[in-house]
Amino acid sequence: MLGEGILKGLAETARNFAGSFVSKERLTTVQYPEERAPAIEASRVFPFLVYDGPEWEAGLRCVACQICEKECPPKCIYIEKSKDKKPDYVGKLQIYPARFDIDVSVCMSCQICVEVCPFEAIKMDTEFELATDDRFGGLLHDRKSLAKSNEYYHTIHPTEAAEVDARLAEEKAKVEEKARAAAAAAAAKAAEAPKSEAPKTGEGTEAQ
Amino acid sequence: MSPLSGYLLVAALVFAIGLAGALTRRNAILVLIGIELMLNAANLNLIAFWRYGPHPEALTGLMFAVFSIAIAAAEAAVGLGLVISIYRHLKTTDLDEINRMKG
Amino acid sequence: MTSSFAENLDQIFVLLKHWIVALVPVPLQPLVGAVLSVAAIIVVFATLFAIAVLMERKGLGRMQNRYGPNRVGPLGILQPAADGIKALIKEDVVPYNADHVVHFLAPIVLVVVVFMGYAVLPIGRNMTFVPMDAGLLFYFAMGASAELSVFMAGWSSRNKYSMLGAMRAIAQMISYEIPLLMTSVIVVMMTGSLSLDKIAEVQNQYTWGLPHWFVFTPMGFAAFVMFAIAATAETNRSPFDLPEGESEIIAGYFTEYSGFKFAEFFLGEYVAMLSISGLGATLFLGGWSAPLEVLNVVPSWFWFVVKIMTAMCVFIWMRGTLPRLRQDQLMNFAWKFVLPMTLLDLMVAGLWRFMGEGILRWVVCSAILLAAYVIGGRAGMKREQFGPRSYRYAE
Amino acid sequence: MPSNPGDVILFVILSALTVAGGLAAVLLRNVVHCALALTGAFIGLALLFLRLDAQFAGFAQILVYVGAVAILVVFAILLTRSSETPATGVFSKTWLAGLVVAAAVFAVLAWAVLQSEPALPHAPGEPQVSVMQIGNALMGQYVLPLEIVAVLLTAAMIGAVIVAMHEKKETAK
Repeated sequence: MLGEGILKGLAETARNFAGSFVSKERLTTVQYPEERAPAIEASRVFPFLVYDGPEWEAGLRCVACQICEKECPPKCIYIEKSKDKKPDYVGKLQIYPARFDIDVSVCMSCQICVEVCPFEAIKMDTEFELATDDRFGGLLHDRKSLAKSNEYYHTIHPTEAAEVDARLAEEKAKVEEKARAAAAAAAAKAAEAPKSEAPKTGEGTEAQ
Repeated sequence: MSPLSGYLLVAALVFAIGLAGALTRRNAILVLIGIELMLNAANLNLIAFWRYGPHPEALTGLMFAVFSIAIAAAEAAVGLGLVISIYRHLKTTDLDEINRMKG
Repeated sequence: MTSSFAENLDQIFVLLKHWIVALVPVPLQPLVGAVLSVAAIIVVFATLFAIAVLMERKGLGRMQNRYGPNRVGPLGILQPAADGIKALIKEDVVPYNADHVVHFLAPIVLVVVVFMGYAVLPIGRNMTFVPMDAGLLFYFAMGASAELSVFMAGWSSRNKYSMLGAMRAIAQMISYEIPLLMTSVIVVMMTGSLSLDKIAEVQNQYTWGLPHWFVFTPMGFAAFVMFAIAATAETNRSPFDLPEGESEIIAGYFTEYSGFKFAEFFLGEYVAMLSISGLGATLFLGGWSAPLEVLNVVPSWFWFVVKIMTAMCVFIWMRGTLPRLRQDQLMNFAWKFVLPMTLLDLMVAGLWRFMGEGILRWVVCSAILLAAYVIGGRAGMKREQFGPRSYRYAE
Repeated sequence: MPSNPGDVILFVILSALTVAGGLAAVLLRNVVHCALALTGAFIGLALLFLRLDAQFAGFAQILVYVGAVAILVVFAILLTRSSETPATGVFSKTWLAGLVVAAAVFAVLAWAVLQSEPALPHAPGEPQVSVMQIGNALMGQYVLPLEIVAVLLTAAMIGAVIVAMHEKKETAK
């Protein structure tokens, strides 16, 4: 009969209406500022710069290669290279970013900067409360506010961070192995022929 | 001046405005609007005469006006239907251009 | 003592008005009386509007297993105030190409016309603002004028979505106005009066403590159902909210309205819902009369408000339940089901009148209506086949 | 005038509304504005009916004209795309002749009204006409006209639908 479906539907909504007062499980809403939904590991919002060790400025992995700046689709990254160099995680001297700014209002959270970074220096954060009442200054994040420790990275994306660390350690080990081999070779060469050119081996390692 | 002549003068004025509209505008719909105004002026006359006439209890003028309102609605429906039909044939509602009997 | 107290409570607003009016000099008395009544109507129904909006938001939330607004004030009860302040301080944006005068007038016309409908509604015993002999006709005249404001809004915005929304709204309102009028005619046939006071008064009788409401007669019940459907369509409420179908035409005829003008449309829509609920309550649910004779000690205006708020709850409940109709379904339903049913109901009302007292007329009238409903419903549920779409006027 | 000044002022306001609405309806360039002005004139006339104690006719006027005829007119305007103001003049080629005829008609009517002034009844009757009486009259004395109007309205409705209906053959051509 006409109208049966309507009555069924009305009964269903009435059951939901009454049920929402009775059983708390029905209400899926998380009352946001007081409660928070559990963190989701795969979520990504806005990039940050990873640093190793206790000192953020010294430990930045970024070498200001500017690949991310070039690849960024909305061009929200601005990098200025430093004039001097500092040692990176393997101890090699590298330039570092004197300025590294990302504009939140332009960033579209595409993660391309993370994909292209050869140094595992930029990663995605899960922090989403980026709103500010300062429209121009507050939305432009500089080096200092972007820098976050590797430990923090481990807390938000544990699996990914472990992989990254393993990769870095492997690379470091390889570099050290090579350096050691080179050093050993150099030592052997030096023992063989004391007039051998030591700077060349240095150049060889640097080229890798 | 009695109130009745006031109403009659207003009705005459509205009638003349409607007539002027019907005779001077190019758009067929505006001609219909003019005709509606004329009908309404006539209704006002009927009701004014009923109200100030010798036998208001007879209801004749009022009834005439009520029937006239009903007929005006029918007239508007048919008239506008015709205008739409003409528009579909000739792609215009300009009466100066609608000058052929042949569709 | 008790009865006199109840009577005084029943007439408290009437007495209050008389008392205030008596304070001013005689020549000003009619004016002051009118202003008082108008102010009371506007304040009371604007408050009910706020309550209805809050109820709708919280109720819909609960139906969808959400909390609904619960931040502003305790349990979110100050949400309407926050909404109102927000609407007032928002920038009023008018499209550059819009017809400014008509664009400005449309919401005002709507609100004025909608509030004028309350002039003839009996809100309580002796509590009609203008007890008019042709009250029902006045109400429908005002309801018909609302269509014009919808057109004004849609046309003056110079926006195809507004225009389409306005055309949809007008087509729908005209189609459903006929059943709305016809169902009221059934009540008019039963009472023999167009005056809403008279209609409410007639229903204020009791047999064995039960009221003589028209909804408790076969054709009255059928008419009430048809009235409810037509009223839902007339106020553009879900499931008949095609004129503001967000998925296709943004917000329909008030797409280009913002700030206070948008609030006016919102107010107009809800006040029209309250007013048509009031009309339905007056026509079929006994207006201000109590549902049981013993409950007559409770003031009449309280019952009226209870009835219209219950009707609002049903509106909200339906909105939470039913999906939106398609345009052709809407029109087919109006012209092929509701209108024939209403016409049949009209005939049954005549039959009822001439069948005299007794159980027989109950059986016969109910059987006719039920049979028509079942057959009509079957016929209407047949699935239709659609050919390729043709554009009649856009060639 | 025998009636009190308040009535006169009200009458003047309502007449001014009606006449202004009518004038705007025939003079404005935009056709939709004309239709809306026409609505103003209809409302003015309905209020004049109410002043004349014709409650039923006044409300029927609003219901039929504002609720139905005005909407029909705007629908027709939109369906015929008349809402764009034409580049050429909005008045017909023979506008002067039309204006003269209309002015002449008004002059004759006004002259007739003013001439017959002394013959017009000065003391208005006080008709206490209820809707009940109108209903009884419609169902009694005027039942034949009522039925004829019903037939006429049905015929008009069917006629309007047929006239405006799409002709299948036309498109096939």
